[in-house]
Order: sequence, then C-alpha cells, then structure tokens
Amino acid sequence: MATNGFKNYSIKFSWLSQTWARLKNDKMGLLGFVLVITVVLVAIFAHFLAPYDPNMINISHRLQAPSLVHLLGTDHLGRDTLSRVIVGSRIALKVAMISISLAMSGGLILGLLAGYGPAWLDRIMILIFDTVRSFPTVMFALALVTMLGPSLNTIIIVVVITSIPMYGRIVRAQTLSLKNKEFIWAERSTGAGMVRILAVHMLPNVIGPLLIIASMDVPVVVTIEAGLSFLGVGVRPPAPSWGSILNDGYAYIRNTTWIAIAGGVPLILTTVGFTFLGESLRDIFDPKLQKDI
Amino acid sequence: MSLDNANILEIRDLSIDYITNRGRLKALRNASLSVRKNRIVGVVGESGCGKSTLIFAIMNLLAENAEINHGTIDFEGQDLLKLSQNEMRKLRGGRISMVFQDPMTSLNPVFSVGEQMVDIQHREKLSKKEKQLRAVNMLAKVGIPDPEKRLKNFPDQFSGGMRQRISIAMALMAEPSLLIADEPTTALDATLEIQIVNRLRKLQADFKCSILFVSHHLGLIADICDDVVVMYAGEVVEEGSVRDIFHRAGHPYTQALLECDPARISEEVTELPTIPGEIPDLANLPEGCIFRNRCSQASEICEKEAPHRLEIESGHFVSCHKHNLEANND
Amino acid sequence: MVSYLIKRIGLGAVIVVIAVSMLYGMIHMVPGDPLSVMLGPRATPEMKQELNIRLGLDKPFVVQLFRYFTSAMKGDLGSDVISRRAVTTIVFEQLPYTFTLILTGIGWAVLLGVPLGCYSAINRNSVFDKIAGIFSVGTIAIPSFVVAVYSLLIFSVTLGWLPAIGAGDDGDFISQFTHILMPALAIGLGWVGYLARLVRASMLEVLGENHIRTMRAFGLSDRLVIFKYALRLAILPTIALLGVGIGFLLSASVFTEIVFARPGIGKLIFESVIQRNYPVVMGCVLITTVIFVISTTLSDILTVILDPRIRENL
Amino acid sequence: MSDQGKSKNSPVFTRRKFLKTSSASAAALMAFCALPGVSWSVENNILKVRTPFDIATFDPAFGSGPIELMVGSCIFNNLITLEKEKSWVWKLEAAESMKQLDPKRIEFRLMRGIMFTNGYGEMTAEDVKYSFHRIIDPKMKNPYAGDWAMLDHVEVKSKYVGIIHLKQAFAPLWNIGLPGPTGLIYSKKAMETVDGKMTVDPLACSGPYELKEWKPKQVIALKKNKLWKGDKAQFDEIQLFPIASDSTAQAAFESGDIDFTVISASAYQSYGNKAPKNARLLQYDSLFYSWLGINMENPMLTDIRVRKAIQMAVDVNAVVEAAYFGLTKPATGAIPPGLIGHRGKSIIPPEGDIAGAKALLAEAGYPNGIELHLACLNNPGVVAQAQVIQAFLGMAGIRILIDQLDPGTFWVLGSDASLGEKANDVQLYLQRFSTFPDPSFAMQWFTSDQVGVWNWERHRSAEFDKLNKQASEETDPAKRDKMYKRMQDIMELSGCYQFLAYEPIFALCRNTLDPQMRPDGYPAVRYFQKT
Repeated sequence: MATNGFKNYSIKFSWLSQTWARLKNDKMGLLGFVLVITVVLVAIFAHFLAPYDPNMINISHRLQAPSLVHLLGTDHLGRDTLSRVIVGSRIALKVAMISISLAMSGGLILGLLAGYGPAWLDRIMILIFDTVRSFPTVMFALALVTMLGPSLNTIIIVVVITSIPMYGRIVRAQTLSLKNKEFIWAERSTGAGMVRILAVHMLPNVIGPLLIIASMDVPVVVTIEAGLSFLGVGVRPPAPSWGSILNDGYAYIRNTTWIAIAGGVPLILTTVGFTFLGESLRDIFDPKLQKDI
Repeated sequence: MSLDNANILEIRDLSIDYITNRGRLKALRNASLSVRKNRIVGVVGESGCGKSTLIFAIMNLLAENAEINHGTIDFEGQDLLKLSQNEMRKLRGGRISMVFQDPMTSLNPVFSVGEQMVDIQHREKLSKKEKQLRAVNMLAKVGIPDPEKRLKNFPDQFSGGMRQRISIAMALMAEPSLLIADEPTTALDATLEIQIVNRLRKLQADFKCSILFVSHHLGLIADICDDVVVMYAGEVVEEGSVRDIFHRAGHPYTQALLECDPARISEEVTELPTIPGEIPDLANLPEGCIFRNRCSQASEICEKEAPHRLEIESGHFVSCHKHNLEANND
Repeated sequence: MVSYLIKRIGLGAVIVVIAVSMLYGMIHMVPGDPLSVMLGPRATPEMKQELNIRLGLDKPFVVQLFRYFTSAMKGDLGSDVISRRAVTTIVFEQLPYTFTLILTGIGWAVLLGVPLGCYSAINRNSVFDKIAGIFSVGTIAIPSFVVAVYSLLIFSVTLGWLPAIGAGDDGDFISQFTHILMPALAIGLGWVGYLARLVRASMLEVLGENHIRTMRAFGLSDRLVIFKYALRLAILPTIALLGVGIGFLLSASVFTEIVFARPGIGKLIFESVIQRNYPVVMGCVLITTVIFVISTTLSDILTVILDPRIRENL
Repeated sequence: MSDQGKSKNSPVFTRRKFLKTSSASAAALMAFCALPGVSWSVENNILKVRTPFDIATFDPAFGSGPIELMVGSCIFNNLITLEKEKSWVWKLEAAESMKQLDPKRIEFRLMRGIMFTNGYGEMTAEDVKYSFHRIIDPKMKNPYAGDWAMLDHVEVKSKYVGIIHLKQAFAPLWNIGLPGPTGLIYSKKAMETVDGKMTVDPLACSGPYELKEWKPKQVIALKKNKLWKGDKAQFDEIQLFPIASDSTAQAAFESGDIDFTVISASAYQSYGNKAPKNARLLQYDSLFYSWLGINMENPMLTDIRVRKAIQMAVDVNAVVEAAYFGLTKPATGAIPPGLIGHRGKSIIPPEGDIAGAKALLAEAGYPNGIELHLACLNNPGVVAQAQVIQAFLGMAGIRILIDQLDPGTFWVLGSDASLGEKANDVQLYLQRFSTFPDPSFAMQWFTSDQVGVWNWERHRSAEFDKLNKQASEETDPAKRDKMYKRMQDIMELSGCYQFLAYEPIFALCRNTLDPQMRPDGYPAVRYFQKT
C-alpha cells in the first residue's frame, strides 16, 4: 500500500551538508565564508604565494608606489609590501586564532562559574574581570614584554589576558539571565550536577552570542597588536605582522600611503569575513532564530 | 460574497504554504469555516494540523516565509486578505483581539502591566488617567485582586494564571466583536484552566463577542464551545455544533479522536488507545484523502480522489467519501 | 537597591586596591628609572640611589604599599619625580580632556550606531542591512590611530577645515569643539560598527519574542513597537558594554591623543610609564581605575534600573 | 485563484524614507563642517614652535636639559651663548665683556640695567656667584655638577664685575658650563625664597621674554619682557607646543598651527625638494653621533676576532642611506665634524667587508655563524637602522635578534646599579648621544670608571683614560686634537665600537622666519629673527 507519499521522510542529509545548504542561501554568510577561506589559504601557502622574501631589504627600491614589479609597492626599507602582507596573514591568524580561542574558553569557564556559582564566587570573578580590564594595557604589555621578551607569545598572552574579562562578563550576564529560566530549574530538579547543567544546557544558549563576539574580536586582537607596535612594544622586527606594517604605514604616511592601506585592507577583509561567517553560523545553529513552522 | 448576517467571520478555501529550505510545506489547504455572532467556536486538532496558521492568517501575523495561495477571510463584510498593512492594523486589538498560549512570554518583561494596557488603548481618545481607570476595571473583571496597586507591577511579578487573566483583560478591553484564543489554558494546570474558562464564558456573555477557541483538549471544547471545527494535517475535515460532533461524529478522524479521549473511556484499560500511523509529509502530499493511510474505513476512491465538503445535516459538514457514497445511494 | 549599591561600591574599592597593588609590584619588575630616561648620560648611580630613597623604593614592598594607600586616603598621591608637582594636580589637569573626548566619541557612536543597528535588524537581509553590515564591521577593523592620521591629513592638511593639534583654548567653546571633532571621530568610529552589530543581534532576538507579537496583535504602530517595546529590551546588553567601553577607552585614547597632540590621561599614562615616573603612573592608574569602576558600576546600576526583572527581586 | 502575494507582516521601513532622513542629516553635517579656512600663520607677531616633549621644570639645571634650556635661555640669561659658525664660537649675552686672565681665572663684567621681573631688582655679580655655586653645592645634588667640577669659587669684585676661579685649567667651560643649562643666572633673592629648588614657577625672569602661561602638555607661552634692555625681542609672544609624533608636527605645520618644527629624515624626504607653500625646508648639522656598541665582557663576545667580524660586516653606507636617505655621510668617530679631535677617516672602511668578516668568524671558531641580540630604542628610525644591520650581519652568518625596547628599559640596559650582573647580558646595542661643542664632553662616557654606568661596552683602556684627562686640561688645540684622534683609534681597534652616523637635523620653517639652532640640535628660539 505504500505509495510515494508515505515513506518515512526523516532527512538523510548529513549535518555538514545541511549547514552548507543553509549557508549557501545566506549571501552574507557565503561572503564571510569565502573571505575566511581565502585568508586561511593565503596564510597556509604564504611562503609559496609571496613573490619576494618579506624581510629582504633593498634600500634603493624603497617607498615605491605599486608597480608591476611590486604590486603593493615597497616599504621604507625596500621590502615588498605584498609579500609582507601575505606572510603577515600567518601571524595575524595565529595571534587571532590562539588568543581568541584561549580568551573565549577562559572567559566561558570563568563566566559560567561566575553566573552559575555561589554569590561569593561571582564577586571574586567580577573582581578579577574588572581589575584586569581597568589595567592600562600599555603598562601590562610593557611589564610582560620586559619580563618575557618581545616575542609573539608575549603578545598573545597580553591579548588573552586583556580579552578574557570581556568574554567572561558576557557569559556571566547570559548565564545570570538564563539561570532562573524554567528549563534550568527543571534540570536541577532532576538532580543534575552543575557541570552537566553548564555543559549541556547553559553552553548552547551562551555559545551563540559568544560566536558573534569572538568573530568581531578578530580585528580587536590584531588592532591590539598594531597598537603595541605603535607604542613600540610589538612583535620582534622584522616580523611582518599586520600591526607592524600598519605602524610603518603610519610612520611613513607622508612618503607613501600605500603601506598603511596594504596593512589596513586585509585586516578589514578578515574582519568582515569572520564576522559574517560567525553570524550566519550562529543563525544556523541557534534554535531560537530558526524560522520553520 | 454576501455574508450571512448571522456569521461574523467566514473563511472560504484558504490555502497557505510555508517556503522552507525543505520545499513548500502546504500547511493549510482549502480550509473553510464560519463563526456566528455571539457564539464560541472551537478549533480542535493535533499539533501541526494548521490551526495556528489559520488564526495567524486572520490576524495577518504570519511568519515571513508564509504565502497565502488563495481563499478569503470575510470579517464583518471585509475580506481581511485585501486590506493594506495599515487598514489591518486598525482592526487588530480593536474589532479582533487575541489571547496567546504561553502567558510567561506574551507580556513585555520590562514594562509595567499598566503601561502596556494604556498603550494598547491607542485608539481611544481618552486621557491617560481614564485609560488607567478602564484598565483597572478590566483587571477587576478578570479577577485580579487589588488592581490599582498591581497596575504598577511588572509581568514577572504575576503567576502564570494571573498573567493569562491580564492578557484576557487586555484583549477584551476594546470590546472586540471577535476574540481569538490560541490555546489560552494549555500552559496552565487543570484547576486554573477551569477558572479561566469559566471566567471567559462569563465575559463572553457580558461582551456579546464571538470567540474562536483553539485547543487540542476535547473535554474543554465540549464544555465551552457552541460549535466545533475539526482539523487534520492542514484540512478542515468536519465542522458542526458541539452536539453534532460529539454525538454524531461524521468523519472517521473525529470518531478516532473521540475514542482516544481519556475522559470518555468508561472501562478500565491498561493502554490508552492511539491512532496508528503518522501525519503525512506536508512537503509532498499523497493523492486522495489526507487521512487515508490511518483511516479504518478507507476504500479505493479514497486513494484516488480528495473528498469534498458535504452538508450531511443542517450546519454539519464533513469531508469524507463515506458520506458521498451514502448521499449517492439515498 | 541601596544594599546593591553599597556592595558594588565596596567591590569597586577592593578592585582599586588590587589594581594599584598589582601595578606597584609590576613597576618594580620593569627595569628602568626616571632619572636615566630624563637625564640619559647625566644620571649618575648616586643620584638614582638618592631618588630611590626619596621615593621610599628601598623599603619592603608591603610597607611602601601601606604608606602609599594611607597617603592616598589623605588625597596626597605623591609628587612628580622631576617637576615635584603634586600628582593629583597633574592627573586632574589632564583628565577633563580625555573625559570630554571619550564622551563625545561614544556619544556620536551611540547616536549613529544604535539606530543603524535597529534599521538593520528591522530590514533584515535587505540591501541596507548588508551595506550597513559591511560598513560597521569594516570600521571596527580600522585601528584608531590610522583613522586619526587619515582624518588629520584630509581635514586639516588638505582641506584646512579643522585645526590639527591641541584641545583649543579654555572657555572658548567653538575652538574646543573644532578641536575635538576629529579625535572624537577617530575614537568613536570603531564603536559605531560595534554598537550597530550588537544592537542588531539583540534586536533580532527580541523581535522574535512573543510579547512583540502581542503588541503587534494589538495594532500598535511599528515605531512604538520597535523603538519603545523592542529597543528598551534590546539595549540592555549594550549598556553593560558601554560601561566597559568607557573604561577601555581611557587607555585606548592614548593613540588619538598622540596623533592629535591632545592633552589627556591616556597619553599621560603612556609617557609616565615610558619615563618610569612612578608616582604619576600610580596616580593615573589609581584614578583611571576609580573612574573605570564608577563607569562599570553606573552601567550595571543602569541595567538594573532599566531591567525590572532584576530590580524587582533585588 | 487570486494570489494574495507574500503577506509580509514584519514592518518594512521603506528605504526611500530612510535615505531621505539620512541624506538630510548628512547635508547638515557637511554644511557645519565648511568653516572658513582655519589656518594661522605668523600673524599678530606670535612665534609658534614645536618641541618633541613638554618641559618638566623651569630650572634647566634639574630638567632633562634641551627643552628646559630652550625655554630658560628665553626667560633667563647666560653670561655667554654659542653661535654656529665654523665650530660654535661663543658670543656675549648678559656679559658686557669676558676675559681669560690666566688658565685658571676668568673675569666677567655684567651689562648694566638687566632687571629681574616681579620686583627682584637688578642683576649683579652676586647673582652670578649664587647661580654658579648652586651647581656644585653638594646639598643641591645637581645632575649637571660635572660641567662645573673644576669651579673653585666665584669672587665678586664689584656690583657688575667678578672673577671665576678654577681649581685647574678647564677649556671646556667656555663650551659646556657657561653657555649651557648650568650657566643660567638667577636672582639670588628669588631663589632663596624657595631655597634654590625652583620648579614650575620661574619667580624672577630677566631675559627678553617672561613666562606668560604654562598649560602642561599643551603649550608653554612666553611674552615680551618689558624690563629687558638688550637686543629687542623679535616677537610679542612665543608659544611652544609639545608634539610627540613627527607626522602630527608636519600636519600641524601644513595646516598653519605652528611656524617651525624639527621633522624626521623620512618626512624631509617626503617633500622631495619641494617645500610646502610659503615655507622652507632646512637641514642643519647637529652634534648627535650614533654607534653600534659591542659588549666585550659578554661571554659570546670576549674574542676580539668575533667583535672585529661584527665591525667589518656592517655596511655603514647602507645604514646611513636607510636612516637619513643619503642626506649625511657615515661617521668616522665619536666627535662630530667641526670640533677639535674629529677623525677624518675610520680604520675599517664604511662599506664593510662581508667575506673578511666571515673568514674571521670561522677563524674564531664559529664556521656556521653565531646568534646575537641587538637592543635598540623603539622609535621607527632606529628600528630601521637595526634591521639594515641585521640584514648585513646576517650575510656574514651573524644571526641577529632585534630587541626593540621602550626608553625606560633601554636607558638602564648596561647599568650595574639598576640590573646588577644582568647588565652584562647586553650584547649589541644601538646608542645615540649628543654633546656640547667640546670633545671632552663626548669622550667622558667611554672612560674605564664609566664601565657599568654608561660604558656598556665595558671597554677599559688605561691609555684612553690618561689621554682623556690630559686632553681636557690641555689648552693647545692642536695637541688636544691629536689626543682625541688617538682615543677614537683605541675605541675602534678594541672592536667594541662601530661608528654609524652624525645625525643631521631637518626642519620646516615659514618663509617669514630666519631660525637659529643650538649645538645640541634644538632651536635657539630666543635668537629667531623675522626675515
């Protein structure tokens, strides 16, 4: 008797292809996806793509405007700006990926504890968050750089510690507002442990906004690195980080504006990419925002 | 399309699809029903049968991906579907108002009840003081103790039952001619349900408005409603007075529903009866009758042709081939 | 409500104490001393030793800290190592400039960002939403010192519309206003996009909730539903972030203050850290931490006041 | 079947409406912005000059030096001041005459009628005595006491005449002490009211200008001093703006906010040789000298061959080209041109010898190169030089890690007092000093007793110390010249020093101005003329 209308129609789509299907028809998400993939690929194959050695100094060809030989011109030491931007993407991604994931997970754990834990724990967490955040980043960066040396890891540590409070505070606010929602009371009434409640129930609700903040944090992280270079405590020269390129761009702005543009544009594209990808992924995974029947 | 002066609302052949990334879901197909003045019409059916789509179509509050294919909704001489946004907005909360299902989320948490009740009287040419007074009277009518003080409180400071009473007060304050109640008591416990339902029936009598009462609770429908509309998988399968439906159910689905109602089972059973099979996929519908795969009295014709609506006795309509055959034989 | 206030202020005080103590410890870890930086080759070891004694840096750490806080209580934050001016005057001289800069910066960012966020949320996935999206996300990514230097080149060098440096003459509002336009643009631009995205995200969430549908079901005008009922709820998370933002901008204003040669506490912190002018660094951090605590407490209190769900069961 | 079409229930603000409102507000903004072209030039007789940082005190003897002296020389007076000619000769300022009676006695005669403001009366020899004694007074612990170390006492002969008695002949007094920050003459009466510790209130001014207003970090405003009888003050008011960033100073000049500013080499180059309208591009020689220091006591660098290899590997021409766009020649020593003792040529040729360096390194036991740290200040120009050196040393197998340090950390890098034995961790570093127009000032930092203080190379040479002492006492310029040349040879041969550049000073100046620079490369604002 089974005719076509009655076979069991449970969707066979695998999880991944369903996400891809959704992503395809969200144009902004697609734009974000394309940009992110480009940046990641450029970072991975940086050394093949870069036409010149990013640190090869060539004084006689310096401060040149873009030309066929140097597509984005050269910097104040005659190094090819395009190669520096390409290799710089490795540093930018490394700083962004590591520090954001560390800061997010740190913030997540501390935030959940602060939001869900007893009042005294909450107060201690607020204490930590606000103390770290009220600290002038300059002083903090300087102290760390002098103690641990001006390496990329120091920059990452500075970025992680200064970003954890932001994540922590958002997660705490979210947890606090969810704490007295019925589904949490229901779960607690079944005697579920704190870890289970936090991990299984609180996390999915909190991860949504966190994804957005994390994706919007990419530029903040790289700007902090740029800021540190501007204040002279950035990565160890001649590392071609986008921050140091922007800083050189600023110092030699009157000679050529191309260095600053070459440092700024990839940063903007990466940010737009991560943010829109983050947002469309959030829309896909966040049950509340789905518009089915 | 003259409106029978007795009916306040007449829906004719209303079809609505939802465009989703799994294709077009035909949520409502050729639904027709009518609501007479000063009567309570119950709309009953399992969840997903399209009753919410139906009532939101009336209020023009459908989701963005909803598409009305065809059909008319006549309300007091106007086809609501032809109205512009602004014209429809004039009706909402004035001639038609609505009470929602979940009291916990249907009121804005950051504004006091009083402020919200004043704002919804935006059509009245009254001073703020007078509007507050009307709100207080209304709250008293729905049984909120000490309404003057409670006006300043916020929704979170009321229990679920209280909030639903406030919603009802808000809905009836403009003395609408049609009140749509979307499963108003589902979120409440039994004792509260009875209080709310009785309160609603008394208010209906006072305000002489018609109520479209949506529910999946048969017992409740039997108590409160004058007429009943039974829906299954996006179609209206049967429509008639309470007595017609509960005593002379014409459609096999209605009969099956009644058999499953625990309140009506007399002898002791270890297992509650259910209707075998599942609701077909609304994205690719089978030919013939929609209930065929779960109908014990299905025959070949059911597989080929969809039954059309037949008035088996005055005011009692059924969409089932069984009756068509009998009509032909008589 | 009052008990909540007292708790917050108490917490704030503890934060200030911890931040300053942490800084005190950090200063000792960081090498360098004010004389070497200021005098270079002229600074002799004897003078450095004499300075340490004068600043009491040779005392054990805890004693120094205790003496610092007791004198701070009395309003004496010590004096600048070289100019011997009282730190309190130095800091409070520079503070108003940074404060007006931050408030103007965040001010215009809110005025532009919030409505931008609302319109994007209302017309979700429309062309406007997409363009506004790219604009706001793009501006987040540009560091403030790049915005500052480009606006300097455009508006004061090529067009000559606005003065390049300084904060304008006291008392002359027009001059101060023309001097704050570009710095406020530089500091606020990133915030426009940030606020727009946040408001859009939380607005989308709120617009999907049942009570908004209820208000629509009562025929309220779109303007009322969106800008009163939806926005009031959607703005709450943003207010919490604004409190933090003001604290963050206190030290982030250093870039704008350097590029526009504006007086301000951001640059003062940076320069005194570089010069290892300990008393001034301590004074700055103490006062900026106090301001930070005040601004976060205010924003928390504001969120509590605006959110009856929390206020009522306090 | 009438298709009702999508019943969009979410309220859509029509784009037209939004665009209408936003374009209206944008138009308003633009209208507001179009103020009349806001630019000031040297009008109503106000001279506006940029300084790299703000002053800390009005007493140059206790300040960071250059900026305080720039302001000090406007509101106070030295007996004599320095004028740029072949090699900085002195000219009279407050003194009517100066005579070197014998190597140990100098007689001065004050101009009459130099009045102190705020009613502190006329300047007398007594004030001069108090001002010089104040520097060597142990109680005052003055950082610049070294400039007057040889002062025995000042004898007051009459109201306007006095004699400076020295413990022994000290030629540099004429170039360092008398015209410098410690040679300013204050009102004894005024200074005694604050027992010598004047900081932010100058109390009594005697120069052509007096303090009008000091708004910290914003402006130092000086106004014409009516009591001044000497050469007429050129401007009604002088405003000094502390601007840290060169790009900002350049923009401030071009938008008319300031009339004179020192700019970086790259900024100078950015103009090509086309100055902005009604302005001039200027280049001056200064007394700054820079070098690459090599710490010989660091375990990696004890072998002279390694140090020699480093010296040889550096192409000084390239470093100078990178830093100053070819606008100056490589340095040949620690004493800038125009001064006694300036070496014409360095021993190791400036273009360097990569192959030779590599061979030396292999010979010293490092066939596949070594890794060293190069510390430098974190300003862009210096970091650029460091990266050029890194490139060349890299070619010779010396892998360099650059540590760019903030001033606080950098200035104590090799100081035993600050870092203890960690001070010996420094390997290579880029240093830049300025001096007064007397070689003794430049050479004092390389003596043995400066090891662990400012001699971070930790190079000890008895011959160097002996020569240094003799040369400062020697009055015959020819003999001094030979000694200082020999001293610089010793430095270079030790392998601890690779001299880089004598730093030129670049400036942007209004056409209506004829500026005057001081030996330390800072503008002598008091002597600016109007063309």
